[in-house]
Amino acid sequence: MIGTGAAMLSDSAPVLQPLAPASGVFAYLWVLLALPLFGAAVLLLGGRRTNRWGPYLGCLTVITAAAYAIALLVSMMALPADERAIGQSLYSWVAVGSFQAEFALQLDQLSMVFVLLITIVGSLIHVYSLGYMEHDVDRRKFFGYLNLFIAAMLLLVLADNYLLLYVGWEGVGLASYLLIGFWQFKPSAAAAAKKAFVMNRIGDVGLSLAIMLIFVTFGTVAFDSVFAQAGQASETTLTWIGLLLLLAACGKSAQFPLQAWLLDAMEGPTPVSALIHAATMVTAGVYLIVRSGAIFDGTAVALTVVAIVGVITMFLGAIIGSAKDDIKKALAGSTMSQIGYMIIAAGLGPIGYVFAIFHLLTHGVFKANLFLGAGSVIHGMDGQQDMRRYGALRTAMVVTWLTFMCGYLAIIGIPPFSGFFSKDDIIHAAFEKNWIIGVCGVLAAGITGFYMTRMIIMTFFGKARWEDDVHPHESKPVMTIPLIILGIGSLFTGAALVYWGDIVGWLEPVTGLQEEPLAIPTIALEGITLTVVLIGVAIAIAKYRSTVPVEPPPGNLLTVAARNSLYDDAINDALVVQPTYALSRGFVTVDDRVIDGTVEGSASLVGGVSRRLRLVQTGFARSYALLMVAGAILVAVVLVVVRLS
Amino acid sequence: MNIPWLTALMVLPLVGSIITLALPRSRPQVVKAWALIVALATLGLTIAMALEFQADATAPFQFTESYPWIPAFGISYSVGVDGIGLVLVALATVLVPVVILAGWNDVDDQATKGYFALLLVLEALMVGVFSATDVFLFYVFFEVMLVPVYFLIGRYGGAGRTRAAVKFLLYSLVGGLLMLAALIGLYVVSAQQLGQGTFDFLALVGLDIDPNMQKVLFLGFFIAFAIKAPLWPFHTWLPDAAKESTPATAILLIGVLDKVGTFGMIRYLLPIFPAASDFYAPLVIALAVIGILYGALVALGQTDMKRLFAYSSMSHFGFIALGIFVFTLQGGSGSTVYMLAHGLSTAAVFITAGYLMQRNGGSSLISDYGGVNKVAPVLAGFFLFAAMSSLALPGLASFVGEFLVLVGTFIRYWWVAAIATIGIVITAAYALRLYQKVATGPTAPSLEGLPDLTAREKLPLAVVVVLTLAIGFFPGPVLEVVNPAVERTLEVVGVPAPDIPQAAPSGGEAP
Amino acid sequence: MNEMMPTPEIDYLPLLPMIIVAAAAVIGVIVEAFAPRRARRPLQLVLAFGSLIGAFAALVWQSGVRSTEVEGAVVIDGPSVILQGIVLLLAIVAALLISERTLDPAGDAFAPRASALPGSEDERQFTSRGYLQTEVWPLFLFSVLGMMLFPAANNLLVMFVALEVMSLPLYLLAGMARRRRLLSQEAALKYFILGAFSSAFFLFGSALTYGYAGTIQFSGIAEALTAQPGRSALLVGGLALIGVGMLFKIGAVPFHQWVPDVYQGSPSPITAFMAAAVKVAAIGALLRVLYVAFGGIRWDWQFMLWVIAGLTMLVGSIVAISQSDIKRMLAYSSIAQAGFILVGVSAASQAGLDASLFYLIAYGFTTMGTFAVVSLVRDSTGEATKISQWAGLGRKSPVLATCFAIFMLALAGIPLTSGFVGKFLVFEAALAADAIVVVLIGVLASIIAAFFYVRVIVVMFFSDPPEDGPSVVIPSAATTLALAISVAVTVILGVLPQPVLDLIEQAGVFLG
Amino acid sequence: MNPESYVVLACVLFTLGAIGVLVRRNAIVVFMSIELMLNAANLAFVAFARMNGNLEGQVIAFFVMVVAAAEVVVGLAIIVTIYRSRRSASIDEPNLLKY
Repeated sequence: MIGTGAAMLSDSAPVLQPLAPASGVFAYLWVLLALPLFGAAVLLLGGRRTNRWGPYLGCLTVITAAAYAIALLVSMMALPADERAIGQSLYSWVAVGSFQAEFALQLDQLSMVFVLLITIVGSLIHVYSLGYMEHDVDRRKFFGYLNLFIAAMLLLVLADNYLLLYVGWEGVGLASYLLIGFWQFKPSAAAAAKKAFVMNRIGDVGLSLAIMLIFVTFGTVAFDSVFAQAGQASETTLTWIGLLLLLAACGKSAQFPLQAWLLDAMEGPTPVSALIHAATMVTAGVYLIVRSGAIFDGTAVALTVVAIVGVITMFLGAIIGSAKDDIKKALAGSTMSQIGYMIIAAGLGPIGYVFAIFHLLTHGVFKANLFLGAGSVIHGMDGQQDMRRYGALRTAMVVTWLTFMCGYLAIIGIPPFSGFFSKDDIIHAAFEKNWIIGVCGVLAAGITGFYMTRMIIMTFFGKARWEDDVHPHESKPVMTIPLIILGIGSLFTGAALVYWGDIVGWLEPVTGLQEEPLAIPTIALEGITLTVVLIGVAIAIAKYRSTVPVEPPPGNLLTVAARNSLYDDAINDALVVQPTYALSRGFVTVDDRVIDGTVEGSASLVGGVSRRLRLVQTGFARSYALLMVAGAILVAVVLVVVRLS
Repeated sequence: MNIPWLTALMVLPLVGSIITLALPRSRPQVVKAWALIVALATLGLTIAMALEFQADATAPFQFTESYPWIPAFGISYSVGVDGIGLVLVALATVLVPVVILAGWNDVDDQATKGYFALLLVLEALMVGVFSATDVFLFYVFFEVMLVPVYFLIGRYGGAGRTRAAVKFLLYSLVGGLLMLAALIGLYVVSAQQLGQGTFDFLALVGLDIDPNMQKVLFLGFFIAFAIKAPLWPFHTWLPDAAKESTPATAILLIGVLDKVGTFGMIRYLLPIFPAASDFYAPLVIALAVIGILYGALVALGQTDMKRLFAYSSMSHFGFIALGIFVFTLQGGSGSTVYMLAHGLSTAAVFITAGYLMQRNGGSSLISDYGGVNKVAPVLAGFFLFAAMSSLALPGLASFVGEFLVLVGTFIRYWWVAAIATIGIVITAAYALRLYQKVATGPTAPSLEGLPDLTAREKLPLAVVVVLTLAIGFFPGPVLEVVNPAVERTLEVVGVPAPDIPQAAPSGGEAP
Repeated sequence: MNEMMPTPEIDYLPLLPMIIVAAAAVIGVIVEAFAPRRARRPLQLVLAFGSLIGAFAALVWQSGVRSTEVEGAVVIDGPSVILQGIVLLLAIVAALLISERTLDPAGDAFAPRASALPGSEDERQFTSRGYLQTEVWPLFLFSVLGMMLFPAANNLLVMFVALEVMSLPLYLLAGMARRRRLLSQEAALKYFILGAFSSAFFLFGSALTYGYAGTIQFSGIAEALTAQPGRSALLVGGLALIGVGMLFKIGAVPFHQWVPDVYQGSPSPITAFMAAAVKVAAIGALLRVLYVAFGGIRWDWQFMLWVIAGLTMLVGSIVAISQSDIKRMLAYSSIAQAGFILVGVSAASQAGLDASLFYLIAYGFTTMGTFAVVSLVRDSTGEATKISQWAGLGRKSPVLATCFAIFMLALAGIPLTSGFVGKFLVFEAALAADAIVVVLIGVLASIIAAFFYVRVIVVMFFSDPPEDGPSVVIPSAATTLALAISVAVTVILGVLPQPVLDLIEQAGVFLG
Repeated sequence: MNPESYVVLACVLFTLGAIGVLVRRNAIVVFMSIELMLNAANLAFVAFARMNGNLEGQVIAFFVMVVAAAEVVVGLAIIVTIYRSRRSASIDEPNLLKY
């Protein structure tokens, strides 16, 4: 597909829609940010006195935001398609010479869907957390952090320039850091939090360099004017920008090679994993790429790399997901894999952008569903996360089971569940662009079928392998109701977005879309994909129908590798961490011995000279006289020398 | 402007400290209260002055005063501030009350008087050094400041204080005397060119100095400044000084005094020695970048909090110097904002570290801490904020500075910016490593039942936090003040900035 | 060669200051001879202070005069007036220190009978009877006379005589310390032997110069330089040997070795007087010889002075670092300071002259102050001169310690002290004469010097006082006044040097 | 006889005196060597006076003798006290002040 870039450029450059001034209901766009921010401020600064009602305030702010978001959606749909992009400039933020970054919000169709995802799923997870975190002493803080996250995430998707996006970008990073390490007294949690932040920082290097390059190239960092000029820039420049943005995306979205932090991030409370590490934050990378579509359109190379990264991660995640016994880690693996799909879609160019977002939305729903289900299970199993200790839970927790099944069917893509529509579109688009990617997509779908089925069987079917004093029970309504809603969501989102919401048409003004005659009939492709998935399911059933050993069996080389997350930690350690610390130790020594040593050394040298020199002062008057004579001669000699020269 | 603002800003704390000495030694609380009042009064005066400042004025300096001092050598007592000076004066006058409040119990009652008196003297001198417009006067403040700091470290510091104090003083004197030589050289040159020699800043800027002479004199000044704002490899005094001095001293030393170095670079080196600045820029940039990475890496390997902060400061000073010597508006303004931000973040880290140490037998060894978050969440929270502000989290003051510096650098040497940007990863690594070891995990036995912050302790931190956030989200006022000054400086240097395409009229303007 | 020598015309008024001092000295001798013991001290005090103050008054009164007197043997010009003024002021301060008698329980700083055997029975006798050695005063006054004449001499003979009149009394005074007699006598012996040795050099140098120029008048020598370039062997030899004689008195390396021993051994008031006043007189004389007599060949001696100055600054500073005795450390410090002054002299320009004069004022008073403080820190055996004994002085008597700290900072050349302005001036003069290397050496030396100046502050302020540490004696009004004057001058010259600079500028040039 | 040779002689005497100061231990002898140097100077002055054909040199000689005498008084006084307290006139003996 390399080389087709130029061609794509011609017919697929997204129609740039002018930003309409924020009026009417949009005039209060900033409130969307202010609400959760206010919640966070009150909860975090308020201290203990807010302990009692704090959590409810936390939910309230987000729910209100969600309501407002829906209001926005409604009034946006009322507008004609090319006037749906709203801009609201609050004030000039960083202005130095030609570098001008406004604190300005932009709400267009793309941001809109994200706002909805964030606020609605966010609300559900907040409510769910009321139950899940009921007995935690620091409940208030938890909701404070969640609100902080929502605010930052909204800023990320509402920013109208890259610098402001960067603020949201690191803001969600901070929130994620705080929430992964929420149980800080657990060293593993603290370590995981740090790991997540630092690895994200590597991505941030990409983002900040990208911003600088964008500024130097276009003289601005505001989306609209950057995209307006994207055409003028040379392909090399655009490629560089694209690759830097991809680096950023890899960090945030746990894509290869920066994927290692996501599995550790499961140290955080399950609602966090659901909201941040499944539904919203980790998909920010996809948002970044799609948002910068205008830039990627100009660089086939970058797009190819994006697609390749997606493919690699898709398989990595799937393989890891297939071997993990910890239910959350298995789900995390699947998240990586699913985001891999989205990145692939984004890597396909305009044809894929829409499907990337589409899959992002459905995935946001059903993965949240799955995680909350897992959370409900863990809750019922007194914190046990090892699936080998589960089994036969379908009787014990019916609601959880049923909703979980919705999520399951959605993710493996059984029609009419939502995953079917979105994933299928991606695979389809892939075949349009490059059949290899398409095949990969199909295979990964098969693996998805495998590991999800494995999870279902190990958790809900077969014999009970519970530890003795565990008495699984269904969770409270406060937790199950969100589950039910999300379950229904998993069922309908896809269909709704396609048939009723016309997601494609909705996003087209932002992403642009290139209609091409389909080479292969859709129905055939869907058939193939389904069969592959079912094969995966079958294998899983075959493998796990019989009893599941409580102790993991030795397993083959691949399994062992997968259990160790394909040794990503070991590799990072060997390639980056250890060398860095070695360098650090080396420099510390250099600093003490060489640099400071030189300083101290010169001082002691003078001291030594001094101690020698004072011995000349023998105390004998005659030696003094001798020196005087010598001095006299010296003086005379110097005088003569000067006189002769 | 007939009100002698700046002189007042110097006289007030000076008189205050003299009165402090007159107060009874037996009543330390009175002494502290008095010192705080003086500092607050000074701060109020500064605010009043700042409000009078016209950002768009055409005159290079405002609030100027000038009286002949040693006419025989064209030396005069001339003060005045431009945007850069104003920002730094403000920083100084803000931090002094903060550290007085934070260092309320730093020293035992016997020493209280001398300690706070010295702090006030230092404040006066800091105002002076940033507002002098006569180079000789600047030098005088530059050197005299050493004395109170020397006593603050050597008398009130930790176990190795004497050694650290002497090291600090000698290091600084090395720079100071080289600078003196260069200063005199400059005077001789001015005498040759103008007939009557002068030390007046603007007159010296007007000189047309032979490039080779510039290169020589430049070094004299530069080494002095490079030692003050420790650039690699002139930095080894800083870790010792930081480790041994009390938090208040450390904050004023690293947060404000060391800024004299970078301030001197942008105020004196660039305009007076444009050719030499251009000539040495690659060298300085190299040192700066080395400093950024080296400092961060060494910080990563530290076992002592305060030493860690010292090295991280060194890394940040690298950024500041970098921004100054790329000769771009973004770089210069960024550096100035960064000076301000770094002052605040230094205050945050050292205040929190000081509180921790007070609660743990004065140990600054990282290994003596752990799980603070569980016993003192508020303290830990501030500590985390300090870490975030030193790793330049977007939305905080340091981010504005750091990013502008990087942009300014990228405009001229994209690859230098690329290398420097690696620093932000290492910074995150050491900052969070520190927080992880100190605040998280199981609580260290010695810290069980550790009391959390009192209101008196929270207040100064709150001030710092608010300012950090305010500048992070609303840097506008600061930038408006700073930009013209930087522009003026760059005009003198005359190195054309690489041209950036003008932003296309963004499609979003409302019809 | 005619049989009738014309009687010289002498205008005595401009010489009045010297005449007053000389008369007072002579009367002092008579007083020693005839006045009853009880009456001697008061009389001597009256004589000394009266004459010194009177001389200073006369000097101010006559300060306008610019002339050469006594057939051109003595010259009264701006620099000489300034120098005489400095000498007189320093002498007054020194006299205050000498007159101090409350510090030592046994009496003043001088041995009751210098001739008595140390530790012998009769010494104890004299001590117990509370004898005081009032011969000190006339000797002191004679020395002052010499110092006034030294920089005013206008030919080599008068200069030689002045040199001796200045030195001989000091040889004796050096040996009169009440405590540590043996050290004191040793100091006297070394000072005398080496001093005489050096003046022999000076004299022979004068002879050679006379041989070269055919005259000993400085003006004549200057003319000879322009008139007849040849016979340079005599000239070089003469200049070199005269230089040796001068540099010895200044204490420049390598003619410095007497300084530490003598300063340490002598009674502190005398040390203060020597360290401050002798340097003023000697530098003054050196300036006159070089600028007036040998100004024609400044390119020859300038380089020589650069070498000497560099050596002096470095050796003085370096060796001082490893000293453990405060007086000895101050001695080395004074050597280093002499080096800095020589940097000014070597500029061979008006700026150099002015700088040297200012530096002399600054240095002189600061040095006085330091030794005044030294004389106050005592234990049972007399002055406690081990630096280690000074630990924690800042806690025990903050005022005194602060004074000393100020002196140290001044000597280290920290701004707002006289020392800084002095350094600034000499460096400025040197750089104007393109002596960059020397200035850099000076910078290096200052850094090294800073180390030991600062170390004293460390000991005084940053370390805790030992149990059996020395006590600070509460001084009488005399020493207090001396100390106050020194501090005042040190600070004022640092903060507001302009008036003094004006004074020096008005003084203007040497009268050829 | 040629006055120049007197000058040479004076130089020789001066050198001898200087060497004497350096090599002899007894304070008195050292002191006498110094006197020798002074008189060498005198001789030189007189010789030069003759060569230059003016009286100054001879006048100086008289002055120098007086000064030398005064020096003797002071010098001997000091040496005698030292001798009394140490029972020796060696100038290497008093060696307490050093380094």
